[in-house]
Amino acid sequence: METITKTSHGRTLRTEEMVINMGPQHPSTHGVLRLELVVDGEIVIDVIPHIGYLHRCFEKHSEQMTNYQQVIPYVDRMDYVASMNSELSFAIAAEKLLKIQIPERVDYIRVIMCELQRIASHLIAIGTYGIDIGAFTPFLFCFRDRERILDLFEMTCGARLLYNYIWIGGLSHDLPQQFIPTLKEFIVDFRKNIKELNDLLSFNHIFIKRTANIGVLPADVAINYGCSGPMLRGSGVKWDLRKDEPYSVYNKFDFEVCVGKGEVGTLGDCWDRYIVRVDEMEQSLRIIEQAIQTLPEGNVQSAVPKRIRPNPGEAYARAESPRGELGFYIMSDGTGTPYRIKARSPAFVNLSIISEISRGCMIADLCAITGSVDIVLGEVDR
Amino acid sequence: MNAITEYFGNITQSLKTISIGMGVTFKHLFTPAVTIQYPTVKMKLPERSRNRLYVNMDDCIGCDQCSKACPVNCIEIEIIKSTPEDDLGITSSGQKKKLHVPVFNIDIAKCCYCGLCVYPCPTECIYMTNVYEFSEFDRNNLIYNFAKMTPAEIETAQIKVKKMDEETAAKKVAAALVAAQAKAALDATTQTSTPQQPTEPQ
Amino acid sequence: MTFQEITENLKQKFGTAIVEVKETVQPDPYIIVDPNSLKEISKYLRDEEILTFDFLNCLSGLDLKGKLAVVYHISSMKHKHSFVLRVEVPTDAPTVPSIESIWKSANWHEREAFDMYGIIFSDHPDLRRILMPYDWEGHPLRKDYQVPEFYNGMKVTY
Amino acid sequence: MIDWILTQFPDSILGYIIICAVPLLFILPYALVTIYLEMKMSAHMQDRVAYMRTGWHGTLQPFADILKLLQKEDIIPTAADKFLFILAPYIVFIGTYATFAVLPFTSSYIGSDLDLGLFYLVAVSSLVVVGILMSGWASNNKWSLFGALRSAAQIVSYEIPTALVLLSIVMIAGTMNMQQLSQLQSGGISDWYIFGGPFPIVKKLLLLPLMFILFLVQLTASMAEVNRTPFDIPEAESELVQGYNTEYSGMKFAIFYLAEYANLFAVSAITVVAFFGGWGSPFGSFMSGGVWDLFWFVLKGMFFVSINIWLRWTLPRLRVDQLMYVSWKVLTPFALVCMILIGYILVAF
Repeated sequence: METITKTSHGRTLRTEEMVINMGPQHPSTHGVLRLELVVDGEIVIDVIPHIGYLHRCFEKHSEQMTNYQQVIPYVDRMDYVASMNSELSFAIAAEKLLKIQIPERVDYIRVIMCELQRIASHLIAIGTYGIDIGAFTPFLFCFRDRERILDLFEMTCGARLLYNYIWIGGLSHDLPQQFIPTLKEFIVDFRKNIKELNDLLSFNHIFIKRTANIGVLPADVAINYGCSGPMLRGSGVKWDLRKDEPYSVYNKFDFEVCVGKGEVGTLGDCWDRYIVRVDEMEQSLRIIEQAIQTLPEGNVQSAVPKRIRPNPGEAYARAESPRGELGFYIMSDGTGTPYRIKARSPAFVNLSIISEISRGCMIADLCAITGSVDIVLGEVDR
Repeated sequence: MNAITEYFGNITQSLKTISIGMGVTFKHLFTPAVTIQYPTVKMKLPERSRNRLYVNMDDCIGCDQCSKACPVNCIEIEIIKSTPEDDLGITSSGQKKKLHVPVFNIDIAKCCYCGLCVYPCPTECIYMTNVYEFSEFDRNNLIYNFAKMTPAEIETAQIKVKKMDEETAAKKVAAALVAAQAKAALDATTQTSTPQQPTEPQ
Repeated sequence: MTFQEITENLKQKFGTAIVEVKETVQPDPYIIVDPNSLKEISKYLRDEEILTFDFLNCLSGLDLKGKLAVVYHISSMKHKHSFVLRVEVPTDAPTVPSIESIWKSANWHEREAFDMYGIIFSDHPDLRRILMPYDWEGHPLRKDYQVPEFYNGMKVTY
Repeated sequence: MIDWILTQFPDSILGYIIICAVPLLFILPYALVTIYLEMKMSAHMQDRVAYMRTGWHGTLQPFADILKLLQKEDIIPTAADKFLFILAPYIVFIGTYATFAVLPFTSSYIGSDLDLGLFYLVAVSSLVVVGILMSGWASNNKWSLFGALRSAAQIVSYEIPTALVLLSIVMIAGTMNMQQLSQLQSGGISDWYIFGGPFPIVKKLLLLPLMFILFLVQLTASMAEVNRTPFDIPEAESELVQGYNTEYSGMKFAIFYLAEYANLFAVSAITVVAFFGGWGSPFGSFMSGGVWDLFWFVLKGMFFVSINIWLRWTLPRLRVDQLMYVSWKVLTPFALVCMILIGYILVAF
């Protein structure tokens, strides 16, 4: 596109839009996302996302497995900052297909783990968002706290990132003895740290000015584009699968669904999406506190099937991952090998809105918008 | 008027929040660090930590369960049948071993540390240790060979099996051929690379 | 609304466009609809007050050996019910109308189904490959797919 | 001191060359110390420990860094404009280095005792823009070009509040000579311009709030001039991936780095001379003269360098248009109003 502009002294000046590649190697695309930008100076006119640089053939791999259980390590690697939630979604889908009832203790431990994982994932989202905006220190504060959550996970299942902990019908290990005391300590410390984080970043005026009124996503557009999780709640839609379609034992806990209120700018801007994540961490702590108080006794492996061979059929199950609705569509043909597994990854769907909400913003705003969508490329590309 | 209050509000807000932020960072200037000086200081690993795989070959009965459970196919096992007069010993759990295991390779570069191979093992001879520092310059060095049989032993075992097969029935000729092929394959691998013999960690 | 109620509603409205009702499939029953009237049905599902399926959860391609299928998982935030649609097309002429204009989230999902199964979504605004490289040959999730030996002169090892 | 050097080498250019090299004696060790200081401060703010292995608490790490940069391959992109690409870092450094000519390190040493000292400072520090634009253009990289253009816009607009602040100081002091400016404030802490300057008490109290505002304006503008967070948009590692110095490596990058740190001290020194009494001791004649002067000057300078570092690791980054907003709609009007009020106070009292 070329436009001819007449300058004040009558000469014609030809201006041309510039096409510039942001990524696949760029610090604020959070991985290997490539955004093809059409820019007019600092103003972004169009954004064309190109994904697939981290495609690891999750669905193809799943069809080659001899056992449903073997899919779980692959599911871990989809959303590598929130593996527990991915495992839970897959386990729920497989259990729905197999029609197995799981012991209550398993459900409680799953909830504790997933909420811890949600905090860990939101910490990464918040920390890296700080970096996108240019504040480096909150990032390391967030990672400091996340390390303690990972320590808890390592204590429980032996791995820090890719757990293979939630199995179909059960868990790989019961909680170790020191788990609950360590967790209680963490909760006390973490409450203070959230306040500190708010002082340092959330309510910093520069941060607010950088994120308020940027990347405004109206609620109806968000729903039509299939956005979920903090993206949707940031736009003021009170929709959380944990509350609205309770899976596992979430209906037994008392917590609030955090929504954006447009406190510092328009409803549905980057700051709203950000603050929803900060508030959700507090709600997760509440759920964990209730869960450890009422944790029932039981055997965590009693319902694990010896051979996983579902009847022919298909199931779609969804759960609320830190990024939104993570669903698995599993189709079985009666053998031990899944016939088809499709992952509905929230980051993939949320990312598709990026060109819609970032037209007309500046390059620096684009970093803010990409950060507020909170994508994990492992999940986008699978 | 509104614009003016907003203008001065912005300025005071900025100065206020900046000083709050500076207070937070200043406080942290004097809080002790949370990082440790790896590798001189190491974190204590929890009991359940999953790191490098180890196989206790004395207990392995060559059942191939771990290899089947592996989602990334990083375990390679070959077996040779034993003759009735062979005494292969018993495992620590008292089970009688019936198969020679001439090849037990784990490609630790492919391993995804999921631990799925550990659970099905009937004799609990494959397990994850707490060794996590084993980087190598050559990827081939990451293929660990756990089998203890020497080439001579393998050959005698194969000859014995062959003999037994010839003696017993003609239908077992096919099985002997498989073993011969296995030997050829093994020769080929030993020529190209000499996988190291890992030791059990302390 | 339950699956039966929604199916009845659709049957009354569209009649023969509902090819088959797979009520016995467990745990998620679905209906197979005629590709030609998919768009109308989707529009009706979204706009009808008592249905209000405002959210397209998932759109998946399927290879049923001989025919290809597209599965639509839709749900309603208002009424909190969900439903499964499916269209089936022959493998040699896999054309399905795009529902991108009804649920925008279908855009990338349809691109993915095109990429993986080669299902052509007619009047899709931007039907390109999405996960595989733009110059990749073949559609990897088809059951008869052969992994190529070389890609742009590079050996494909795994 | 200058005269002494010149008498050692009569009628020779060598004397002048030696004089030119004197600030280097300060800049090089200063840069090493500041790199170390920045790393340690940032690390402790983030609950880390930073360098611990090279030497005691990693004190030798800056040397190792320099050694590494010296050894690194000097890459010049094929499509780059070679001549400009090589020239740019030196121009940036010259622009910064030239400011050191008029910094009064002690009461007896100043590189060039110009009567137009402050004017020269403002003029010569703009030379940096030329170098940065050059590097951005010559790199033949779109992101670098963005960085260069942002930088040019930023430095040019922040010159104005700086100039207005310095103009107010000149109005109060009646001189542009840096040495005389320091001399005027040498009577201890109460004579510093930040506390109203060496005036009768009424005038002092009237000037005090204005001087405080001017000081804040100067501090903000100086941060912007050295391209540091929250004003580091030309480098903006998360947006432009280091902006104009993306394509530089090895020694050329080191020179950019050195220039940045040298500039940091230069702008801090300007603040010190303008508001905090230059080399003057806070206790009047006590602990002053000779080496004490140098001590106080460097100490005050390093204090402002530390404040810069502290802010950098606390704050997020502004956006381009907000940066311009801060300069044109906040700093400039405030400086202008203060200047007018100061003029009125000076005339009326």
